[in-house]
Amino acid sequence: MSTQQQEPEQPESQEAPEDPEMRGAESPVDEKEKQGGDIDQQTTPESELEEESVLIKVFRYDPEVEGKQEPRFDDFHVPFEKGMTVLDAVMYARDTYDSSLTFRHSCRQAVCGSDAFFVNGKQRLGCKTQIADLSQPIRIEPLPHQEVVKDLVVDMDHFYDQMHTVEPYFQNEETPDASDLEEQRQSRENREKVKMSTRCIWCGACMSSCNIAAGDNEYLGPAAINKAYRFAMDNREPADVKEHRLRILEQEHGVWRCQTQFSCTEVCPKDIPLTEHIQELKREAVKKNLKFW
Amino acid sequence: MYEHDVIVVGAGGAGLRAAVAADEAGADVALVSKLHPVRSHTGAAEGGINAALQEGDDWELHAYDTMKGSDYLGDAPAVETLAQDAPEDTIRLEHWGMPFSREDDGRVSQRPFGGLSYPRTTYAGAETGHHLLHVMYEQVVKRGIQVYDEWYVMDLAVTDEDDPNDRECHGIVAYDVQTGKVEGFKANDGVVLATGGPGQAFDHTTNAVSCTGDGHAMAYRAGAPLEDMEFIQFHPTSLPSTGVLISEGVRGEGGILYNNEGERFMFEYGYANNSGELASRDVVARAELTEVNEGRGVKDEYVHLDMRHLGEERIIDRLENILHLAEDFEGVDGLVEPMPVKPGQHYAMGGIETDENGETNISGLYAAGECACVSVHGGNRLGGNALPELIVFGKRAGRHAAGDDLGEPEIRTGYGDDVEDETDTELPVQPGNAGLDTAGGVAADGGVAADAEGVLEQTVERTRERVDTLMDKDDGVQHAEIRQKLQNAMTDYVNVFRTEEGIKKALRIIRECREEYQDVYVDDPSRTFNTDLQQTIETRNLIDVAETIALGALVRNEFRGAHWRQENQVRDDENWLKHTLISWEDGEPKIFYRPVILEGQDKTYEPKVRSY
Amino acid sequence: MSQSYNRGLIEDFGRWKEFSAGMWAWIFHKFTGWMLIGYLFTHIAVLSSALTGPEAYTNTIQGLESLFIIRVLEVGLLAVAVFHILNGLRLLMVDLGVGLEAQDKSFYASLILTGIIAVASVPTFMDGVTI
Amino acid sequence: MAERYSSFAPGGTAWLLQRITAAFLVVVLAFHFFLLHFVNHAADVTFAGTQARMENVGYFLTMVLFLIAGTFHGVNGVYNALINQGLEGTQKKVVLAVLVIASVGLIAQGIWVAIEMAGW
Ligand SMILES: Cc1cc2nc3c(=O)[nH]c(=O)nc-3n(C[C@H](O)[C@H](O)[C@H](O)COP(=O)(O)OP(=O)(O)OC[C@H]3O[C@@H](n4cnc5c(N)ncnc54)[C@H](O)[C@@H]3O)c2cc1C
Ligand code: HEM
Ligand code: SF4
Ligand code: F3S
Ligand code: FES
Repeated sequence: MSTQQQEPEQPESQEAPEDPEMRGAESPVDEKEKQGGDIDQQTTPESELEEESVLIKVFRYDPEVEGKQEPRFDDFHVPFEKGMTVLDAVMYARDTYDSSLTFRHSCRQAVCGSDAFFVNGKQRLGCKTQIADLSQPIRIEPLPHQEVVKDLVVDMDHFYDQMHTVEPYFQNEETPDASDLEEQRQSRENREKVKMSTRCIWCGACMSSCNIAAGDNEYLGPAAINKAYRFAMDNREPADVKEHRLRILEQEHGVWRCQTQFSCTEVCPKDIPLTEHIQELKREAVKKNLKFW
Repeated sequence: MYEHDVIVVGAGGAGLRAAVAADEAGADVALVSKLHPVRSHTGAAEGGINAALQEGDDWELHAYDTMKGSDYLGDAPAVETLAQDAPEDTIRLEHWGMPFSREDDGRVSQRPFGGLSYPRTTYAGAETGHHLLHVMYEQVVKRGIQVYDEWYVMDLAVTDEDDPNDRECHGIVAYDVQTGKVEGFKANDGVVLATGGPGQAFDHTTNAVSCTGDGHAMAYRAGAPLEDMEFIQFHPTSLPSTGVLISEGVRGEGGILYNNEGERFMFEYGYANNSGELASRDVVARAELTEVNEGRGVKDEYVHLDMRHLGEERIIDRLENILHLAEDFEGVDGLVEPMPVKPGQHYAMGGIETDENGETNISGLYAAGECACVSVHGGNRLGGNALPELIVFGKRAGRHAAGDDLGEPEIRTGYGDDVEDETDTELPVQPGNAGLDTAGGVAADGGVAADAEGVLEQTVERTRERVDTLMDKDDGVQHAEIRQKLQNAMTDYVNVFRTEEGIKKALRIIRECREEYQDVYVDDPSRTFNTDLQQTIETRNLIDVAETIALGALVRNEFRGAHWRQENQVRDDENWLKHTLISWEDGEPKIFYRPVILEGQDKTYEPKVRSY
Repeated sequence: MSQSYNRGLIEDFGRWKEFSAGMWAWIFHKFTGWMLIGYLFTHIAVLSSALTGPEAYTNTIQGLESLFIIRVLEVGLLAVAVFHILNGLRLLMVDLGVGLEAQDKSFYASLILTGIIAVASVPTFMDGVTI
Repeated sequence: MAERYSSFAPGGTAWLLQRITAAFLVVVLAFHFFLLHFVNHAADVTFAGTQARMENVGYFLTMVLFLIAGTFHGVNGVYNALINQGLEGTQKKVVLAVLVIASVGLIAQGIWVAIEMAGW
């Protein structure tokens, strides 16, 4: 990473105001804005050509630390570089100003699915979101509708449970012996059909954006349904397994709960057409029950 | 305390495969991983899995290519095992539902890859690793294997006999990232380390932030030697701000590299007058760095990779994902401007020394995947050879740990009568702990107790103390500062270009980092999801691992595979057909060499000039 | 979903400004659906005056229809029904997997059409009533 | 684990019926609106006029079907909406019972009114 440490001094603006009364979710922000503004005025004239900085407002919460038990937003001024992502910005803030700033991240290239945040009101992957594309100040919060563990870290257990509910593994007892080096055949068209659905990185953005999933804890949610789609539509699995999969999906809190809000499809960083997949499974389920379709 | 037969540390491709194999062998298995399995860096692999599947292809050709690619530093038994087992294990992935790309007749597709004499790279679009990782995790879910995710493994419970070869591993100590509690995990049959690469030792890498060489460091301090650590593969085209990989495909299609003066330097400056941009990875990487060093780099940092002349249609048709990568991660539109690229650390050929069964010199301790060195990649890994390594040696390590008989290994491990001691290299500073209490008051190396019973408890005690010490300190240095310093040193001096002076400088800086680490403290007082604490511990591991890389690079005065030395720019088969091994002896690295095994099952691989 | 603390407006409908087309469509469809079922119950109740006798029925209907406020409400009802129908058709298309890429545009189209139809119907509905 | 949602008849019958009634309602509702607001002005409705329409068996049946379809569609929609908000257990059963009783009542009342209108 080239986010260097020896950037010009920025205000250490992550501290909460002294007065505990001021620690409401919003009030410190105003306070900071003033500070940040002042400093900016001082520095802009000389360093106009040098670089701009961006203001990020990061949600902070820690059940154990006194000043953070009441959620608040902290402001950080991060020097901007071309190509900088939201993840780069929070990493810079952590490494430079406040090492207790906590968030999940790993691959930095949109494959591990760790860093889905709620950025300026939308679920996005931190590493895949260019700062330049956002309006400032940039508000970074943990995913809504999930319990917050600390700062930007949310509890993913419920998401994983739903993923596991759809029996997310290939089921075909009839595969040839691997030592014969004989693979199952699959047509290109069929692979193409499931291709998009196999790209899910379990980031949870879709689930967080869905109002139905928020209200109904048992709803499988778009990601799990998409996972089921990935297998149900794969011709390598025998017909009876597909039927078994549809039986899981067609239960009360399965596919029928989806109200085609499309927000899952809109936020998915892997561009998976989730709503389309869910709708197709609804039709498949009905078809299975109306043998004549 | 938790108890299982086999404990697998790390849940990337290698760890998951080991867990499934151990489960199939009847063991009660647990996976302990600092990331949820699907977050592992195996998911980033794009290219594919090498396996001789087609008619006309043959495992022997695969073995030959691998050996040649390794610049004759691979051990034949390992290389041949890889080539022999890869086809079956690849097909097994298919049976588990892996969505491989297909031919018209419905069979899996294979494509050509650098250094292969036959198109044998099996792939699933441009996201083979993602699919491999997910398919393996699905098998773990299917079998109901216990996963402890977001548990950070800090230490191994190893007995403390003087000779590391007599030590035994009885479990691990990990802390639950969510709650901060430190617990022991007893392993009745074995511990398999599958913690991935050490890419974070460098400032610029294609590896994930989680690739911090924890397994390397833990095994090393417990007494298992690290092998061939100096062999680090650098990829010539990674994006400067994140290290995201821009595949070779761009140059394959005709992409051109320019310096800041708009010169096509691969030709202008004669780095590769025949193949230009398509010269091998290390040649291109060195050319790029020379340009930057001589002041012809853009912003003194990178060069330009231009594909605009290919035309929008062709780019969108063949290189669409590259457009997205450049746009998403660098904010650059490849259709209207050239893309910035620079060399980035990509893969570590070396690792924890193991035999073909994945076992180290410490009984009950196994390693597999990128953290291990069996060694199949020797001086240089061929593209598409890491993923088969994960599944082949992951499987073998898992089975062997669970008690399956895989036969006597031919590769020997640990310090023994077949090794040669390092004698003549002069070190600039004393490496290793050298009397420093590196872990903030607790040394954390070697074993703790001779009896198998108490060892886990004592290791837990020691680890708790170590965490408490780090947490209790109120001021000092923060790990991020040390880590950055270390990474910069490695990138400046132990990168593509290696000179004796540079490496010595790096060793001095590493020593400084150790000293500074004495004063390290964790600012975040919370026990809940304390990533500050986790990273502080990782930084200690990085220091140890970086030091072995630099030491290996210093002693190996030749040019082999990915390792280039200014002083001796030729492959020196006379003196260097041997592995570099570094082991930790009471806080001091000991360097020795073990001859490479070039005798295969029925033929001997004669070193030839590596030219393609 | 259970919360370790109250994030208040961060969640749910406090974010209405950030809702996207599909979500608005969902909310409007819900709202109009509930209005319609509510109306259906009312409607049957009003028509039940027929049980008392023909005059009661005629008087009730004509009495109500002579009220300006009822006429306004009727236009509102029409708008509600038209939106629910148009968006309902949109949803039926979505169920059939047709035109999913245009889901936001079809929602906007439903809104605009509803407006036009509601306005166009005003003369008919307001015919012969005085304030 | 998969079979944990037990009290529900799977198969999406309700879902399908919701769509079928919707499709039916589009047609009938349009007809209804047109007839009673544009062809005949609502203000001019008299019992006699209504009776004249209702006496036609086809119209009568259409209106009854319209009522049944509308009620099912509306009530099922409301029920779904409540379930989506996470209604569970006894609450859910009570709501279902109330809704079923209300719809049966509505339909019965409606048919009775229609018969009265037709003057049979
Ligand atoms: C961008 C990129 C592209 C690549 N492309 C290819 C390719 O096309 N073909 C190919 O063959 N190879 C490729 N490789 C190489 C290959 O992907 C890696 O070598 C391989 O995936 C490593 O797998 P692993 O299982 O050893 O480790 P990883 O997948 O990195 O997994 C490491 C695991 O260990 C866990 N872990 C680490 N430390 C701890 C700890 N202290 N406590 C608990 N758990 C821990 C992590 O949570 C993780 O689960 C590529 C690599 C990169 C970076
Ligand atoms: C005339 C054509 C109509 C069409 C095409 C139509 C279409 C639909 C559709 C497709 C849904 C399902 C939405 C979903 O589950 O995602 C729905 C829901 C609903 N409809 Fe209709 N409908 C029509 C008329 C009516 C009428 C006359 C009523 C009132 C009696 C009504 C009341 C409802 C209600 C209450 C809902 C549930 C709304 C919610 O989700 O909260 N609809 N409609
Ligand atoms: S479907 Fe898309 S948004 Fe949902 S978890 Fe998968 S990748 Fe993330
Ligand atoms: S947002 Fe929710 S309602 Fe359906 S279309 Fe997506 S799952
Ligand atoms: S860091 Fe892996 S998806 Fe963003």
